[in-house]
Amino acid sequence: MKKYLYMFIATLALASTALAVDSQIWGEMRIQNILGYGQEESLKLGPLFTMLQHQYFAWIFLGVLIGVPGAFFLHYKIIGPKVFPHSEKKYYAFNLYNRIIHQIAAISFIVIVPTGFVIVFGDFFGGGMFVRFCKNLHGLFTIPFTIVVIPMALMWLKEALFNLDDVKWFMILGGYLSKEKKPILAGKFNAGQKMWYWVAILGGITMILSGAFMFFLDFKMEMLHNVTGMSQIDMLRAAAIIHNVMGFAVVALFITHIYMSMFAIKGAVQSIITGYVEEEEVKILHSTWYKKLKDQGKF
Amino acid sequence: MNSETQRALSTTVGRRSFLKMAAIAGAFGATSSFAGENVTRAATEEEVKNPFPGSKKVKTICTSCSVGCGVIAEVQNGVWVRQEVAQDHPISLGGHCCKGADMIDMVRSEVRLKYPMVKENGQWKRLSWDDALNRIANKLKELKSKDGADAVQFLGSAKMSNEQAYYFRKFAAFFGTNNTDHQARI
Amino acid sequence: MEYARMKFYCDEHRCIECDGCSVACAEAHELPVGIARRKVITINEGIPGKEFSTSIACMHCTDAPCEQVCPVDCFYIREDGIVLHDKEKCIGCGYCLYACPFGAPQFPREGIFGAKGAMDKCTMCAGGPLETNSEKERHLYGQNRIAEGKVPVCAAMCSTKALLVGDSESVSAIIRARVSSRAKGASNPLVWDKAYKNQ
Amino acid sequence: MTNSLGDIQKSKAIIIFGANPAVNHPVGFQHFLKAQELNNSKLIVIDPRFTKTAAKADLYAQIRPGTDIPFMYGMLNIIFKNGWEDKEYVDARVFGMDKIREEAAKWTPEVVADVTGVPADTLIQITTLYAKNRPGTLIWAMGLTQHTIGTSNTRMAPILQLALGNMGRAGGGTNILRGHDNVQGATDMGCLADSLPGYYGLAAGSWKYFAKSWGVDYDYLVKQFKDASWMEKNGFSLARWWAGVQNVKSDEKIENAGTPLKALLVFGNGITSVAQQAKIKEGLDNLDMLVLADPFVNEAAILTDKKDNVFILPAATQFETSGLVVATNRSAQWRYKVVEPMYESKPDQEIMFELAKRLGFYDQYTKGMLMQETKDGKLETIPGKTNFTWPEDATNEIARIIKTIGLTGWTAERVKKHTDNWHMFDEVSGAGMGPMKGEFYGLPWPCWTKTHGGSPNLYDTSIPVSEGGMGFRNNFGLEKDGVNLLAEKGSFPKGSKIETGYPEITKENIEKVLGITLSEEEKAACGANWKVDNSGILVQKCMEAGVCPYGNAKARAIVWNFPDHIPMHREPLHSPRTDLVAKYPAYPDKANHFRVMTKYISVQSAQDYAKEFPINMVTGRLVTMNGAGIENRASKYIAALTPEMFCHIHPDLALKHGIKNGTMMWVHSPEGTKIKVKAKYSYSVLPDMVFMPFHFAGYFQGTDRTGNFPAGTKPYASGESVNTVTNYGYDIITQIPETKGGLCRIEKA
Repeated sequence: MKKYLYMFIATLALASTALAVDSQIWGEMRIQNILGYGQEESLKLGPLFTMLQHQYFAWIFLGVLIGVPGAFFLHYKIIGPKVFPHSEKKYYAFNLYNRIIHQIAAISFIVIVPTGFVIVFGDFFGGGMFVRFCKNLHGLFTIPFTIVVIPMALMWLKEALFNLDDVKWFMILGGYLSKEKKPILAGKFNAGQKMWYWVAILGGITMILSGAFMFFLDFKMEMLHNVTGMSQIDMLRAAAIIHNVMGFAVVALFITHIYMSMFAIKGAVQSIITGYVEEEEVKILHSTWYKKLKDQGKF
Repeated sequence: MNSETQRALSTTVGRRSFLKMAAIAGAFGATSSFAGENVTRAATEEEVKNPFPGSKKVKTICTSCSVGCGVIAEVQNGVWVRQEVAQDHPISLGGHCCKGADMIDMVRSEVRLKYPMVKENGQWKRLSWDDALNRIANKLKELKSKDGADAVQFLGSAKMSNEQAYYFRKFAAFFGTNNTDHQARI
Repeated sequence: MEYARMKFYCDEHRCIECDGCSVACAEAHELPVGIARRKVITINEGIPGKEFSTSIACMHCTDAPCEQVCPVDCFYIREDGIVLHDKEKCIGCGYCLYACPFGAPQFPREGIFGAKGAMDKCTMCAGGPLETNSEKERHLYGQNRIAEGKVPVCAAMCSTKALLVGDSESVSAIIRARVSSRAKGASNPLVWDKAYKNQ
Repeated sequence: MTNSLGDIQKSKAIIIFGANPAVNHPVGFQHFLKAQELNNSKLIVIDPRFTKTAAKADLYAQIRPGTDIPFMYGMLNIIFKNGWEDKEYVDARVFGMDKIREEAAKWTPEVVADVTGVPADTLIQITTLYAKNRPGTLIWAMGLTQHTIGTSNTRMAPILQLALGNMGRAGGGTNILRGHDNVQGATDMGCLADSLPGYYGLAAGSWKYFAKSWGVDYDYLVKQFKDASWMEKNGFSLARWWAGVQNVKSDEKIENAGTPLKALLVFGNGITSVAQQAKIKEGLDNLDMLVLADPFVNEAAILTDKKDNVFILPAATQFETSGLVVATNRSAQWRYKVVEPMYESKPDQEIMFELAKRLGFYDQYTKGMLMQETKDGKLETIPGKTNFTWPEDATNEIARIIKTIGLTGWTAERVKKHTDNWHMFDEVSGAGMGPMKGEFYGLPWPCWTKTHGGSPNLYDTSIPVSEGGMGFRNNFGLEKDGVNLLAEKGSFPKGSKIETGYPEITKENIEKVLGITLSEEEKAACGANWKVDNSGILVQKCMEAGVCPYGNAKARAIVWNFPDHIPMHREPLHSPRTDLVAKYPAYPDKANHFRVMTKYISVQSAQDYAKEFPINMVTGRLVTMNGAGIENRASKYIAALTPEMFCHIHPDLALKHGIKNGTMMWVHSPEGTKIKVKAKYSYSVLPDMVFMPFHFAGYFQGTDRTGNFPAGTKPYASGESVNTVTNYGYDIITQIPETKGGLCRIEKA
């Protein structure tokens, strides 16, 4: 973690020392960039980005923003939430460390995602001060997430590895499409949560990196340039495309995550606040884990 | 080659296209609304007006090199506010290299020497002009009487005007030495 | 009313990298040091037959990609083709730079951790959306020489008249005349196809 | 410059030796480019470095520094062999070309290739192209002059032009690109150690003429000097004044009126950009008093360790005063004052006047501005005039006195009129239009009378004297060794009454030469010769007869009063070709050369420099700066373009020494000095050469001295001065330093 922090600080330092006019974008590579723009042999990232950003990104985001909650709204209305009785028996599943890490990430996301939407629909908000402020928040709140993303990845890695249960889970979509309360095969995390874990961790890191590229714009990345063979401006274009595309997935699953914890399973959110999970909830939704805990005599 | 082409070649963005452009800009000024799509915007209603009211234009010559490019300085209330284009100067035709284009910045530079100074005991000290000139003149007088005028060396400048250069040479002559020179030697 | 299209063109046969244009620009608009709306670039320096220099800034493209990608729609295109933007709207996201074929948009560093400020680029000396020749317009966008009926300062001060600006017809005529007299055969002006689709 | 920048557009071929107008005169270079476009003119560049100018050239030769004479003899060899010379022209207008022919015969393309490093084929190609495209103009700058043989170089180039008949033609001539904005004018004004204004020299007669013109007694001036003999001796030059300072360690004998130098007054002169910085520093350190007047802090003030009596005076920039400036083509422009002097700064003349008042010679010093010529050839104080107007009265004083180069027509009023109406002149010919018809822009000298329109092209006989025509000057007698020095029959400025050569016009010979009779009044009024004739009658009569006052003579290819009668190749003092030194040795050491013994052969033969210092070092200008660079380094936008000192080095050479692009390197000179600079890879230099710009100062031999700047005056960019490591060596006539041919050793820092 320390190492990562150092890297982050080093990146910051590097970025602030790099003079804009010296960078490849405005300097030596400029002519090549111009001549290569849209050429058959090039990656055509410039026109690609222009086309995507001009015609698709905002619409897709709008689709995600309306579509995903809309689907859940229907789900809520038709199937309804799962309600588990509050029993005496609780299991202490998330220790303080887990919870702090999670909460930091949660707060970051709660700021990053809406501000991201403000940027995407900047024209709707009329640009200027407000959008610029959101853009800065968007960047600022990446910092806490950046700090916790690795610890978070490590602390839940074991539980987040996929196994056979997940195949079955996916076949019935976690049982969320039925009102029945019958035990569903799943470990501490079900396949849906695992999916979110991987999107949040890998996707999150991708978002951090591509975001940092765009934020710092002109830092010198000789090594990356040597590996990818891409010019700096093309790396930036790629970063912008990745940031947006990955954004669809992260946003969609983020909304799902919120829906699940807040609405679909009543009271589920309590577990990450207090650290205790309800026996009934575990029994039904994480039956494999329940069996294991039972064997260990935890309940 | 006919004379028409000759002229087109020799003047590049010549007076004709210059005027044409002025005409275009004028047309904008006169048109109040620009029915455009959402990307265009109605131009602000305004006339071709001077952004520096009451300014005057001074013709002068660049001090960077011997080409002798024309400089037009726009001066408002005694402040050089803008460097204009000496489009019709017969040598430079409005052209400037980076030095010439930056003459105004040289004059207005913040790191100019602002008042006379003397180094005493290794420290810089501010002086009045009177003090500075008196001290220099006294030393010169002393040297001239004790060691002769040839104990002093004068180095003038190729950046001086003719009159200054001439009077610099004359100064050395009246002081009594030929120890005077300037950059033509390098 | 038929409007002319304003275009830039840098004749690389004449450009000698004197940096007159970029300094004239910086000086005229009193740009912060480190922002170069116009920049001169030499490639293959020192290699006989291959060295050439050219001056680059915003080319004021016909279908300006920057305008297409801006998330806050801060760009607008004048009837004469000059592409301008509203700095008070701009959020400094950098998208215009990714879309630009010419690397024209630049971002001053300001705020925490060097966050990018509002984008800055060549205005073809036409100012911005604020009141023409107002103090604020000059502060944000620099001089509005077009409103005064003057040529953009970079081209006007180009030492060898390599950099041309004006309505497309006049510029084309000059280039054609130069190219034909150089007896090197007509060639498409460098980068014009990108900026103007040869219109 | 014999012609003008615009005139270059008329050239069919342009050959450039040791000049880089694309960088040093960018705006002037547009005329070169237009010549290529309009006139299909061929641009040929000969330079040790592939410069920006070379990038636009049709032909380019990468020459070894200091071997221009062999190259030009090589060209002449080919020209003579093929009979391409302009025989008629040479016979009528040139003296001594046969001696040149003899020498040229020795320089076959193969010999030239060996000495210059330019392949024989390239030489032949260049010569053919240049000889076949006439008129051709020959351009040079510091690349030719800054050598021990600089004077020979600058004689060789006109000889080449004379052989081809290119001198005195529109589109031809030798066009020397001057450096600073008024270096031509300041030189004309005699701001020199070896002449009074107007190239009158230092002879007693000249002093007497000036004493009279200034309105003082000759004896008064003599009294200011140690004695009359010291009036006629060259002073210390800018290049070597430091040798004369007290306590400076040197084995070179000084002859300075029995005293060492104790005080130095510098007005606007970047002495941190002169060769031998280490010695200059020693000189500065040992002065009793150092006075530096400059708009910015002259970096001599921070270079020196002197602790007391260093005065820095804020001089106004040239935009805060007004006056006449002379462009490279000898034309005058009026530099109007833009703003009042900023801060407490004062224009140079005010500082001089204030000092003159305190030294007690103000009245005598400024009296010239109150005087005028009378019709009867006398001088008088203008009745009722007690105050002068600066600078107009000074301009008119100059116009009144300087006749040698024909400044008579340069009155303040006329020059201002030209600048005010600059739009009324043609770009190419400089000819006036409309109200300015009949005059050339800036009245390029010689501008013989108050109505003469100036002479755009020197030595052009195809136009009348009244329109700027003239032959070559008669300055060295009528004959030499039985050969006529005057132009031959048939060679004369168009419309001349005399259709042959004639001597310069004197009171004595005017009646005979022009075939006229002067009235008694005229005779009484006019001076001894046209140069000192206050009445102007001699020049007037010449104009009427279409005759040039300075005569109509032959150009000299042989200069019998110089050490080398014809230009001879001599290796640089620090030559990389030790094997050639014996064959082309330097001059013998010269005693009392501008008051100091100056070494040549003793330095050259002291050791085999090339062994330890194998790398050629050339210096030059950057487009962003001029001179010592302080005024540009103090401008923020310019400083941002070239923020630090660097060294152009070929990657092959750099990597041999383990120097990476952008890392620091040391450059050592044979004198034991060194500088630390940033390596910048460049293919513009050969792998046996480095190039460094000379505009930086503020660092000295690796130490940062910018802490010495008074608060708030430090420029935005500082760096090592390359002149800390440029080698010893001075021209035999002018004492210009040999900075364009030297050696160095490099290492990784």
